[in-house]
Amino acid sequence: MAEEVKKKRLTDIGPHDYNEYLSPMIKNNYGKWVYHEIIDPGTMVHVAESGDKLYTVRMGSPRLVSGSFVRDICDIADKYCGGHLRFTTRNNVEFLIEDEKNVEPLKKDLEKMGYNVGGIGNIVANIVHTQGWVHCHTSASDASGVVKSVMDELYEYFIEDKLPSKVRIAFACCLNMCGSVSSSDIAIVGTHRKPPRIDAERLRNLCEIPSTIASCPTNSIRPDTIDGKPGVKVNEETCVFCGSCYTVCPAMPIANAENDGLSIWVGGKVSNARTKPTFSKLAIPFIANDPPRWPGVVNAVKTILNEYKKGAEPGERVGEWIDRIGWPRFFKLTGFPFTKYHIDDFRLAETTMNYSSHARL
Amino acid sequence: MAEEVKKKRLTDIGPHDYNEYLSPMIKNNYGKWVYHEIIDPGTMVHVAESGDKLYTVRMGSPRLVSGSFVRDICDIADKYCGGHLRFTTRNNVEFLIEDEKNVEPLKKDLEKMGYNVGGIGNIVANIVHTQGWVHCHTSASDASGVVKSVMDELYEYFIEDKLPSKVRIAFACCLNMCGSVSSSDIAIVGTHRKPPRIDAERLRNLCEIPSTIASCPTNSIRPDTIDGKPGVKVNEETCVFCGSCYTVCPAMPIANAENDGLSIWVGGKVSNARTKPTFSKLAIPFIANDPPRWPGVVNAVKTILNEYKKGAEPGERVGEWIDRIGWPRFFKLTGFPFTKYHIDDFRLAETTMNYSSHARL
Amino acid sequence: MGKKHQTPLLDELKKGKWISFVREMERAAEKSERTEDLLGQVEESYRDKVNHWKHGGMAGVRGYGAGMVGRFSEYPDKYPGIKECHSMRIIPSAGFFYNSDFLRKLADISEKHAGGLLNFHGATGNIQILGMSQAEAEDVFQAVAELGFDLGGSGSDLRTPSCCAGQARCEFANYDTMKICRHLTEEYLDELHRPAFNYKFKFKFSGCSNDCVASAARSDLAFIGTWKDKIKINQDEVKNYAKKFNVQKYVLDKCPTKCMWFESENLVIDDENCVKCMHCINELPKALKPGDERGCSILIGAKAPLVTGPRMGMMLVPFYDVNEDAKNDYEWIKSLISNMWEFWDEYGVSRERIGELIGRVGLNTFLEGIGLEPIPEMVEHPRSNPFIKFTEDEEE
Amino acid sequence: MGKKHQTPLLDELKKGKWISFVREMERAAEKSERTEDLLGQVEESYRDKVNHWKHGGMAGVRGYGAGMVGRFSEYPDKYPGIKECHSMRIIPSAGFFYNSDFLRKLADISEKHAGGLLNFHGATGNIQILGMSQAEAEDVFQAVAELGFDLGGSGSDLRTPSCCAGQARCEFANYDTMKICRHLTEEYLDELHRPAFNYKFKFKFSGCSNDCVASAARSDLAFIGTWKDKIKINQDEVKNYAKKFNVQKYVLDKCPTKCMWFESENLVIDDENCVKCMHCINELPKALKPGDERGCSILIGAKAPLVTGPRMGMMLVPFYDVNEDAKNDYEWIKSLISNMWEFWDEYGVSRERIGELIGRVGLNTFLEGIGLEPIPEMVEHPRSNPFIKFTEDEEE
Ligand code: SRM
Ligand code: SRM
Ligand code: SRM
Ligand code: SRM
Ligand code: SF4
Ligand code: SF4
Ligand code: SF4
Ligand code: SF4
Ligand code: SF4
Ligand code: SF4
Ligand code: SF4
Ligand code: SF4
Repeated sequence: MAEEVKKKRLTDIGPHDYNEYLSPMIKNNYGKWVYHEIIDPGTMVHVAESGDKLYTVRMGSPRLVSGSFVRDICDIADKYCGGHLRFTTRNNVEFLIEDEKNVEPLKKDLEKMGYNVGGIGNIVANIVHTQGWVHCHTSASDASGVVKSVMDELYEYFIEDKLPSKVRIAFACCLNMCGSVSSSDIAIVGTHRKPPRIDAERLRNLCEIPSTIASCPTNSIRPDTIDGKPGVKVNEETCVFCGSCYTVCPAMPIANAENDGLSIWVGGKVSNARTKPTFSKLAIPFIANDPPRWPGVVNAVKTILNEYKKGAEPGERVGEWIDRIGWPRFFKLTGFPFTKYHIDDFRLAETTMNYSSHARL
Repeated sequence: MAEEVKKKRLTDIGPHDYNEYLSPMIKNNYGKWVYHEIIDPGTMVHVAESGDKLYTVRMGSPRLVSGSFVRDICDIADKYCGGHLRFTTRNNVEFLIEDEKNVEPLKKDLEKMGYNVGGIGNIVANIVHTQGWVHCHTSASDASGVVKSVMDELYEYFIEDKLPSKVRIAFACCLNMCGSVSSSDIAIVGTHRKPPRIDAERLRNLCEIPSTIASCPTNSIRPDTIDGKPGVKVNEETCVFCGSCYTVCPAMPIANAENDGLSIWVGGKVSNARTKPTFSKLAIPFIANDPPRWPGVVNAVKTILNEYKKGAEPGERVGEWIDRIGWPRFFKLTGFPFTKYHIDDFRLAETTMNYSSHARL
Repeated sequence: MGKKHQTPLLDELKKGKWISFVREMERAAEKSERTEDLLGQVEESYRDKVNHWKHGGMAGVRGYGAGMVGRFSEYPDKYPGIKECHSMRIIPSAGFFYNSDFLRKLADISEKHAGGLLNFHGATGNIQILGMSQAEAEDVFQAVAELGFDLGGSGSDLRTPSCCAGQARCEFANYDTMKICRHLTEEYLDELHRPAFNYKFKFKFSGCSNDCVASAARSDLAFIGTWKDKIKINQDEVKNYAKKFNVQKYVLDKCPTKCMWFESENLVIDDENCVKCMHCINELPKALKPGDERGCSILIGAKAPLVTGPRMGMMLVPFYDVNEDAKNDYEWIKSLISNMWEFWDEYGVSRERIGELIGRVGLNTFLEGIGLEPIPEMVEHPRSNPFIKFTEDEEE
Repeated sequence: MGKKHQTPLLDELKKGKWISFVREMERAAEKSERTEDLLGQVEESYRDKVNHWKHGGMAGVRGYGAGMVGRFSEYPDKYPGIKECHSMRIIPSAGFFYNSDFLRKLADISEKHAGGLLNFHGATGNIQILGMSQAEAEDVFQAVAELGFDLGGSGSDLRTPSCCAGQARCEFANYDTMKICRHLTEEYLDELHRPAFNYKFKFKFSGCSNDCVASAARSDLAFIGTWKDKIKINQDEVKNYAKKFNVQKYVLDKCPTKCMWFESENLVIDDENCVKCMHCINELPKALKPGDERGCSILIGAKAPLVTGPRMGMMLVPFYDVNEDAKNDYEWIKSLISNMWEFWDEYGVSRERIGELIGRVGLNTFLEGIGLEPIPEMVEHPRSNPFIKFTEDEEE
């Protein structure tokens, strides 16, 4: 068989063995760490039963990086860490240092090269985000540019520990919400405001009508006959501009330069520490796209962060702070208007009402 | 007109003026009470700005009372209260006494007559209940008899203050739940377990088919043709035996001597004190009717009360106690089995799951 | 009358310390054959474990569409006295305050024309007289009316409103529950007597958030007293309580918003964060009092489980200046109620309570319909799903 | 390459202190015309406020149904370099541990065959190489494979599992997250490479309930470390902390079940009531440690909002003895997973995540389907509506 000559073609080799990348100290103390200490927002140390100490220096990353970036961090890792490094679940780079005296020189080198050291402790963590205009066809906004603009503004909070607790901000460029966006302290989400347009001809060729209909959360898509041929129509009265149909059917584009933008959500968390994981709630339904520096979003996030910093008690996540002061006060403090859009009207809406006489008056 | 001769017939005279029934002391201090003190589980005093003191003695009532009962309490009211008395929202009788020295004699008289004095403070309150076999066509169980059996068992808790907080028990003989049954510390609810039977002929005469269909919470009723005439059929796979159809359509009886009984619910409350009002949750899905003394229900309620008394902190309502110790422990302590019936499967079921890693292990 | 039926099972329910309804039935049966028959039928239910009433049936008073519940025995031959066994609902005196004169006369009427059995009160709050035939209805009604009492609600009408004792006997009352209860009953007498709604509609009035009439759980419109300004603190009394029990643990730690603390020996309350839950006031009644700017919250939509599941009242109006409105004959609330009823009439379907309607059409639609603005107090929290229905009118 | 496109808007994003993705793109563009074209198109998006990609399109590696995302420019003539601009997903090293040797080689590959742009990492956890044409796919793949790396998931398959650093660098880890992550990736390689599910399925592994890989929010199956026995207390260290900050206020008062208190100077924990939330351990890492009987909880069904709203993982297995099961090659969990997938395959519809399926058919049906018993830990609270579906098999 013709296939046989290609036998050497590699395929299905599976996940790489991570053991290859663990430094000797990590291997020796695997599962035997006893405590850690945060030394400064860029540095922490983990101490093992054996007494071994592993220092970690964390460095910010835009996640979308060049080969040159990769070589930069490799150089640092070689110089100070025997080549060992890792990435965090929020896309930061972590240098794993076995020799304490390498810590400060490493940090100096990074700073010299223009990299950001920080992100440990009660900081604004690196913003997890998505592709945006750089790579995704369904994006209602750019991702990296918004993130960069917000992080520039919040930079001090990445490199210094001066917040009541960690603040996780996440960005998604459409309602598909790639990432743990819907349960972040602050979430920024790309948002459309117009129904999809229907390209009847492409629809016939590219889309499966039943799955297109099923994709709609509000049952707004119905079968239709267009020029005597099968198609779909959208009930604009009930469409919530989610773009789900576009994900399934390329012939229903929804992007709209004048009407797309971003919404802001607050108070979610994933950890089980103290309170159960919870979703972020709507703070601002819509801010128009305003590239290149997205001042609207930047100010909104800054406003929330300032009030949080002023009002929260030590250890309170954003959502815990709002729970304590109440949503009416959150809206009063931030100055964000409370509108009909804030009142849930989706599937489980009725479970979100205030079933009590409890009210701050 | 013929109507004119009947002019004197009284009609639409409206609610009676309550002022007629207020004692002089109440009139004088209306809206000017400053505090109250509970003297014992049968007696409290309200003190007014003026210094006036109004003593209240509370007496248990079965609610379903005879004319003779009414005359008994009137005699007492005349003897000690200038004829003034009231009923509470939980059907107790309250004697309103202006002269402190009448308090003890009044209580003695009541006790001599075999009436129960108590129900104030951290007690088991009078059980609010419904008609049962005495008067209602839809009842799955009797009301008064169950209540009497439970109150006999819990009698000490009506006359003595020895619980962590008030315990409100409520009874309803079917899922219509006349009363604030679905949000009681302990609720006892009449429950069917078989689908309705359809009497095709009566159905045609007595029932409106669309409203019968609409009455079903699980969409289990469909139009049907019976002997060529319009009727309905019930999908027994999805029917949840709620009896709603029977309420609307007499031709769909659901009572079933072998399969009817009672379910027990716990942890609801109505007051806004501390926590928001909340519904009672399922403790025991089914206990067969066992007249005349309903030992199954009596024991179940007693078991809950005992564990509550043992485990709750002062001031904790039943639901607050369970929230603190967790449902798994509630089931362990009471010995009630946790079954598939306890897992919600109705409309908003998905909001009742444990969306966290929080668990007592 | 003498005992006609053997009731060995019911006799078991005469034992024990709690007052026995069987004894009450027997006392009534002594004077009423129909109640003797009722005992017989209930005994039979006790034996068969099933009720023996026919489903429903008509009963009523001329000119009224409500106020009586028809009830017919399944075995009219065996229990002729309860062939018809209707009950009549009578609007109570607000707060359930009475005098012995009225009650005695009512007892007489119940024995003369019905089974001599009464409910003080029905779960909605009516006085109920049980065991009446249609033929007697008019007589009973006229007799009751002569005492100055009218029929209560039943069917798809405004049900008899009810209230807690309020200012008559409670220091916690933030407004006059009895006054508004009576006033609105009077105002909507026609809606109460002549069912013309999609389904039943209930008002209940509690003077504070302890909600002693359980309005939040069982009335379409619940009026729950509250206040706007600061809780009044008597620091000396606070200190007295602190000597008697652990105020920190049992009061402060249980405040839902943790808005109270001690500064040295003095209690401090961040009233802006107080949700008026009443807990601290309940526990320290001599030390704490609601403020002076009093009124009530209005919650909407509570009801029993059928058909879509039980509902608790949800916040509609956080602060209604009921004391002020009382001066204008409650004009503001009446106009709000009529807006609601119009909306319910227009958009509700048969047997749909207003809470279910709001659940179905969404709170925003309802608010627009009745002319209230959305405010954050109405929700536990803003939406967490991203499916926002942007509308043209809102765009710049 | 030299600058082909003017990018005044993007240039604004080179300002400021946070590391700039535009600088990264430019650094890549210096070596790659296609990335230069990408810069041009993104600049155009910045001008037009809309993205300029065509919808989807095919891209892939022979024998694989997953691992590449096809992407085509809307303006192939204007930006020929990104006529095709696919990305390739590569299974990361568990815990994202690497060495410089591998990373350098990968950087080389990305520059040689693609746009020289990478994601460390994609939101699911893959390494992504951006900007590749279909023609180059096989070469890139072979080059990557030679480094010992394989393609990751995409489409309706098992997505690339991911995990927190766990025992490699964290004292809180209750089990070996990296080991099971790698093991199950290996085990289900076929499910990962050849999409045959109704929709995507994700595993994530966190060593404790801090959940540093956010598994509870974004994986169909979340494995979250926990323990069964008592928290280990070092009372001396507790006292040290107590000197440094208000342990009562910031630790004890925030325990969700208030199951900790001081007895004289000693910390007491009612472990039976501890829900393993990690808060106290987080705050007092030198004083407190999880117990010895360690394992993990399994939560099911988390996902993003579309179509029925966002879902958080819900408790399915409160304690899975993962450490024990590791000795048997994770047999227990594999049989549970295959039961789930069978159920999903049989009852799920296209594009229905498993959480949505459970929401649709009910938890009980799902439990029966996969052979687990209902237990109270699965629910926040038992049902409050009375619509119980009694079944024959349960009656005596
Ligand atoms: C490195 C990383 C794990 C990894 O495998 O990559 C990590 C590492 C640590 N986490 Fe985390 N967490 C990491 C992502 C997360 C996430 C996931 C996320 O943000 O998407 C969460 C859940 C977020 C949420 O709740 O929304 C998370 C919630 C926590 C918590 C709980 C915080 C809380 O109070 O809610 C702790 C405990 C603490 O901070 O006291 C924690 C504690 C820690 C400790 C102290 C654990 C330890 O002893 O090593 C580590 C250093 C903390 C720090 O950065 O200040 N880690 N941690 C991740 C770093 C991300 C980053 O670059 O910023
Ligand atoms: C007389 C009555 C009002 C009436 O107009 O008839 C009444 C009267 C008082 N209630 Fe009540 N409550 C009355 C039914 C209720 C109800 C309704 C019910 O039970 O159906 C509730 C809501 C029940 C619930 O939450 O499920 C109720 C929840 C309260 C509370 C809140 C308790 C809590 O902590 O949740 C208080 C405050 C307290 O007890 O400290 C309270 C406090 C009081 C005070 C102390 C108010 C006062 O200063 O006068 C009164 C005496 C209390 C007592 O009985 O121990 N009252 N109270 C009702 C007596 C019913 C009975 O005969 O047992
Ligand atoms: C008499 C009374 C029970 C009692 O023993 O006190 C009662 C008795 C009946 N109720 Fe009720 N309800 C009574 C208060 C309630 C309450 C409590 C309340 O009003 O505070 C509720 C719960 C609150 C609510 O309205 O949701 C209540 C919820 C129902 C329901 C369910 C309504 C719903 O929307 O879910 C029905 C079914 C119906 O409307 O067809 C119902 C239906 C009935 C019927 C008419 C039976 C039927 O199938 O049509 C019962 C007549 C029994 C009889 O023979 O007298 N009854 N019913 C109460 C009225 C007395 C009075 O007027 O004072
Ligand atoms: C690349 C990545 C974003 C990123 O910048 O990192 C991504 C990109 C896309 N996601 Fe995603 N998702 C990515 C992680 C996620 C995550 C987070 C996670 O896995 O932890 C989620 C939320 C968790 C979840 O699965 O629910 C996520 C939820 C979605 C959804 C909504 C799925 C749902 O059930 O609601 C879609 C829509 C779909 O499946 O058709 C989607 C669809 C897409 C598509 C394929 C666009 C589409 O319309 O089909 C995007 C391709 C963009 C591109 O050009 O590369 N993506 N997507 C992430 C994958 C990289 C990797 O493999 O490492
Ligand atoms: S969030 Fe939406 S637009 Fe952004 S990468 Fe994911 S699917 Fe694409
Ligand atoms: S955008 Fe969303 S709501 Fe509108 S038609 Fe498409 S799928 Fe339905
Ligand atoms: S609860 Fe049911 S059976 Fe009992 S009185 Fe009400 S409607 Fe009748
Ligand atoms: S008993 Fe209830 S669930 Fe069954 S058919 Fe009748 S209305 Fe439907
Ligand atoms: S509701 Fe408030 S005002 Fe009314 S009786 Fe109860 S405690 Fe008093
Ligand atoms: S009324 Fe309730 S919320 Fe307000 S201070 Fe008192 S306990 Fe706190
Ligand atoms: S989830 Fe727990 S074990 Fe894993 S890194 Fe975070 S704190 Fe450590
Ligand atoms: S782990 Fe959480 S629940 Fe357990 S004792 Fe510590 S703080 Fe309390």
